[in-house]
Amino acid sequence: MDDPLVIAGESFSSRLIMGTGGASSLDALERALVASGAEIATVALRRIDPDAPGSVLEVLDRVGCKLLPNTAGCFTAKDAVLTARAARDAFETDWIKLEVIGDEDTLLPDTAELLKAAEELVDDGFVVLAYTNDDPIAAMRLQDAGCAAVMPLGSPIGSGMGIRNPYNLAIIRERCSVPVVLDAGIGTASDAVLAMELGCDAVLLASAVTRAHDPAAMAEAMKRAVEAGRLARHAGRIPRRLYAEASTPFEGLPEL
Amino acid sequence: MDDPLVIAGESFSSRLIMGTGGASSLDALERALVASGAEIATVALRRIDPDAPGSVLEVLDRVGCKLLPNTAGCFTAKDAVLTARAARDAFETDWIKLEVIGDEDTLLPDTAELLKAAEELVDDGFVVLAYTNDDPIAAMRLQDAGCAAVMPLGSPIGSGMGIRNPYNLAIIRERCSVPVVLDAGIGTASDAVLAMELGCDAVLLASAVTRAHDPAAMAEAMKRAVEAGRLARHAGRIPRRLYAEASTPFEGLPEL
Amino acid sequence: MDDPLVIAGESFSSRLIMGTGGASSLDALERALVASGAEIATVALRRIDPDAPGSVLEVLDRVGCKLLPNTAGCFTAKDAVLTARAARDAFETDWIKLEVIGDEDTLLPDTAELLKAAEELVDDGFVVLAYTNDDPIAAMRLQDAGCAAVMPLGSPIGSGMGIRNPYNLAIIRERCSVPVVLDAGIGTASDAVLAMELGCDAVLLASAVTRAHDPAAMAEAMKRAVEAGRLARHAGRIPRRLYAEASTPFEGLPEL
Amino acid sequence: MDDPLVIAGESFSSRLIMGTGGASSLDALERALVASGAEIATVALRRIDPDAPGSVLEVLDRVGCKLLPNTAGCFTAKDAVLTARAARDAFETDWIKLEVIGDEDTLLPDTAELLKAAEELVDDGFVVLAYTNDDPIAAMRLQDAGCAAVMPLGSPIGSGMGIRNPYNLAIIRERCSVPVVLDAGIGTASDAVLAMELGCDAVLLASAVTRAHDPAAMAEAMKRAVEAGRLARHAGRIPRRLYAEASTPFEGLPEL
Amino acid sequence: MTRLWINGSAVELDDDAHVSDIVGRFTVSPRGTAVAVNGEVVPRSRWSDVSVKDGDRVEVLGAIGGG
Amino acid sequence: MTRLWINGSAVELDDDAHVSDIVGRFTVSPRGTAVAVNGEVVPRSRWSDVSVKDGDRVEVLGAIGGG
Amino acid sequence: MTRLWINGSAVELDDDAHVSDIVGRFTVSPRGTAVAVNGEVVPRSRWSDVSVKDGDRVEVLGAIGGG
Amino acid sequence: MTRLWINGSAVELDDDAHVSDIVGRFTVSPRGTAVAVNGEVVPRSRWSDVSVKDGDRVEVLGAIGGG
Repeated sequence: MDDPLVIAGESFSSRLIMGTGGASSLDALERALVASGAEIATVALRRIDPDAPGSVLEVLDRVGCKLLPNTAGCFTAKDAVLTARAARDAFETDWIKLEVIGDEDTLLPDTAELLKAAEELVDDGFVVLAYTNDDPIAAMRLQDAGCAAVMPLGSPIGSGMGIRNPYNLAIIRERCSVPVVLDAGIGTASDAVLAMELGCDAVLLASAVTRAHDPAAMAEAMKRAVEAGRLARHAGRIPRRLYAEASTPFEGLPEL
Repeated sequence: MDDPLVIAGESFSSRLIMGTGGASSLDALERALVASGAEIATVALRRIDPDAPGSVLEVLDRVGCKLLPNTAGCFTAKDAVLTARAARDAFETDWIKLEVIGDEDTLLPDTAELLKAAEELVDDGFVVLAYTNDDPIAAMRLQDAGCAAVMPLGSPIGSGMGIRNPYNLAIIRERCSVPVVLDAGIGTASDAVLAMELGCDAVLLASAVTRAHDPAAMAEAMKRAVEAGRLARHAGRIPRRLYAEASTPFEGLPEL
Repeated sequence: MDDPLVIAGESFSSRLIMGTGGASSLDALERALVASGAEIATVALRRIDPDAPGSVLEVLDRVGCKLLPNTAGCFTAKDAVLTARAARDAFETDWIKLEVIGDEDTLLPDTAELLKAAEELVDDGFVVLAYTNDDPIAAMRLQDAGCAAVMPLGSPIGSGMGIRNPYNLAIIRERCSVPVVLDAGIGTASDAVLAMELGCDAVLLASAVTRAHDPAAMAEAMKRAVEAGRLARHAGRIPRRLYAEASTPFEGLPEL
Repeated sequence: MDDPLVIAGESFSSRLIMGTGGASSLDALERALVASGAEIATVALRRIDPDAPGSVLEVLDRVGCKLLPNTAGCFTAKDAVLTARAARDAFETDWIKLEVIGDEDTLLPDTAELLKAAEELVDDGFVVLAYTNDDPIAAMRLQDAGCAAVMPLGSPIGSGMGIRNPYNLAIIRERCSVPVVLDAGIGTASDAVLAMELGCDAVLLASAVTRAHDPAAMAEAMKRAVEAGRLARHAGRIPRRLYAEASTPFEGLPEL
Repeated sequence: MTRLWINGSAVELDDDAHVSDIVGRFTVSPRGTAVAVNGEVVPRSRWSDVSVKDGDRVEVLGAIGGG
Repeated sequence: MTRLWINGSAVELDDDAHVSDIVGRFTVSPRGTAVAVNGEVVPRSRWSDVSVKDGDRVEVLGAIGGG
Repeated sequence: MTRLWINGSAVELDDDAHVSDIVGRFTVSPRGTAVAVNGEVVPRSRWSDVSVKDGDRVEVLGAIGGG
Repeated sequence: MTRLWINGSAVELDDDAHVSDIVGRFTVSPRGTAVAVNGEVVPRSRWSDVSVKDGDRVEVLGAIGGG
């Protein structure tokens, strides 16, 4: 099935986007990235540490992932915009995963600041993939602001709580025409499948893989999960019923 | 990863067992079976219809599935035992998916009759895979009776309700040492992943695939779902938290 | 609203039945019983302890509760029948809460033994209220055996897990004409309301009250919860919708 | 138990706030209000209809409810502020239930506009009770803006979907010190209990009562539900366990 | 004659009509009633003082059940 | 003539009919086929040996998709 | 002397002891009390009539909170 | 000497130091590196042109795993 993910005119065959935080080593990260089959991976900017052994960039180049810089850690539109500009210069890409958080404990987005930053970055030519909460109104406003993708959370970053409110995601799916990427909260493979079954175009996750006991195995699980969910969405599931519906017919039952 | 499913000493590389009821045609069934990668498929016995076009048996032989005859439609231990014996003669296999149902509307097992039939068939040399409800006590009694596998339901046959009580399945997994096969109730791929994440050794499903809008696509989804769930179970998921856990470190955050 | 609970021809205005295990003192138990408004309370038989201070029987007599002896701790039909007979002699009542458990860790019923015991006790003139799992088939068999009430669990005794499978309870409600009493698993007030909304005729609980931080307050909460759930069931709830339905009309909206 | 709800220095003994939309008649509304025991009820402003039979105001005066005017139907901060000022003049109260919605189909709040309106109205001396979504960041910003209460939704207005994301409500409860009122989405009594168990200070609902088959019965159910939930929250529930915890001791079990 | 809009409908009033005159056409009870003229609330205390003029958009609002 | 029931229908057969004759009316393939006479399975190996008699209830079963 | 088991403990009683004597050692109130001897319930009405003998297993049961 | 702040630490540099000199102290690879001076990004193409002065707050940023 030729069924590419298309964001801002670029096509990808994998619908799993990998975050790169939380890995125990660059080596573990590389093995997980390879197993995941991801074609896009996030990267962050921090004060450079001249003593850091190796570089996440070399890993990502080796694996062949497109870079998706983020603005993690920014609490205001101003900081996020500046970080995005630094990232554009550092990574030579207009793509930005825009994060503007409202609180250090929940890492939940501040959607008012997020919207401001999105508007400014879109004006400045960025391809904005906006990490947002699961509020359909916020998602619609971000789309209207010109974001290339909206990336609602399932639950707080790193919480592993999965998709707390599938109804909101279903509404976002119905209301948005840009790609919807489930970003944050995935804990295990069934969460990723559910995201895709709800109609998300892709899944972005980090901790669920990088902090699993066996990151490469979980990465492979996630790869298949995303594929399974995409296929299942399009295969058209059976309806739910309270009572049974026989799979073996009663007709022709012998009188033994 | 070499991680075979072993039932009664026989090894299988696929952990998806296909039911064959509900398909719109033998052709549709065959395509779904191929896409599923299943190595075991169920088959039922009914009064022979000389005018039936083609035979499910030819399909299963062509696909190369091991036959797992069932006793669907039996309401008593006596009927189920007799049906099992007829199936052994017809299909030249000691394997039997034992079903004894208590009610035509729910198709839920009558566990008291089921246990009686299981005891008699085990005595008679059958390899009994018992379709049961999600009651841990019933599962333990069936294991004690010598069943080769216990096959608890997630929800009623054909209901598509998924796994209504994951806690009971978790208890069954902890309490049983024979293979646990989730049988009945699967509606979509995420249900199958969840079953495997809960520790089931395999998943048996029919309607979810055969009655999907696109059975072959759903079969492929289920194949990957079962693999994803198995991998995820063994990869060791991250814990659930109410609050966030940053995947991008705050350390080194610049003062912009 | 005159809406009595009727079991075996006897009427009760309260639909909350109290278990009496788990209390920190007889005094705490008495205050909780009074606050609960319960008219029926369970009692167990154990080897008499001549040094025990006070007696649960005096408490129950003072509060004015009808006694419902149980057969807790019995693993076989034989033991349960004998215990029931001893209870009839000790408490001068034909009523028995019949428990036959299959396992010490889950305290889940062994429904095959339970059914045997129920048949024998009904024959012997007992009014049998059978503690069972949430299997609709088992509930129907117990009703057919002449039980005066079926008492399915929500989740294991003392687990506080609430109602793990509301679908099974809904099916039991539709399939049984005898009173259905939710017995076991209640953790907090919302669980009790849900039980009643699902159509249960009454709720039996112990640990949720006796082991709460403030048993009397929780008892009062449960009293109101059971009333609320009963009222809500009969008031006819609004349907669930994915989208909104305005409660304030848009008509007449000014142009400000 | 003396446990008043205090908003902006005013005390109320009832923790159920009634919306007044959706009733089939003023008479039905009055009976429901009386049964609910509510001391606060919402009211809206629309173009006056000189032919309207009777007035909701007379009903509310008769029942003795404090008026809580709303700004339902406003899509911008500007409209909401103007509506609030009109309401203050019409109803001689500074209290306002502030609604600024983002979309006619979901009636979900536009939190950016909401925050703007809240800031302006607080400056203007209003006692602002802000209807918001379940986003903890938005709730915190509204509190910081000086709102007297934050009123997160459980699910969309009139949807009857209950509390879709109890985790967000738990976080809002932990993060906000102003009263938290669950507003919107309640479908039946168990939803209201759950809201209170999660720590909400009160529940505001309309359709669940006014559109129930028997509004007065549902109103009484809600009254008890809110009381039950409040009591249960403070009574301190037992923990949840996967396995059982005997309520009848095994000690002293006879050898029969 | 003054031609203006009341609750979205074109209406003609005598010259020198005041807000209070308009309210009087709808209701006798000031409680529960609010008036906005051209997007500004006219407080009840000023209804008798404020006159309306050609082209004014007047909204006369009353209480309904809602929320 | 032998009058018996095959799969619930009344049938007349020549005297001395055997189970194998009945199976032959339905299918040429023994695989996937089972026979019960009066509630007892007749193994395939004995189809040629076992004759049927008046009033017998014969069930001839074949494979269908199910389960 | 009669040697028997009461509630799992070995006890010696005078010859010709009756169930009622045993119950009397534990409680004065018959209500809430039940007795089983060798796995059979002895109804309260017969406590004074039934004597115990060597090796009997007697269970004297009382009410506790439970369930 | 120029006294300024680099990544939050006080540093002394020779007069006439340029951004490119500072970057060179941390890394040889421009890819993955970004520089902001006093809250404005200095594009890589201008590192050699832009000199720093007393009191400047310079941030030299590099790629880390995250997100």
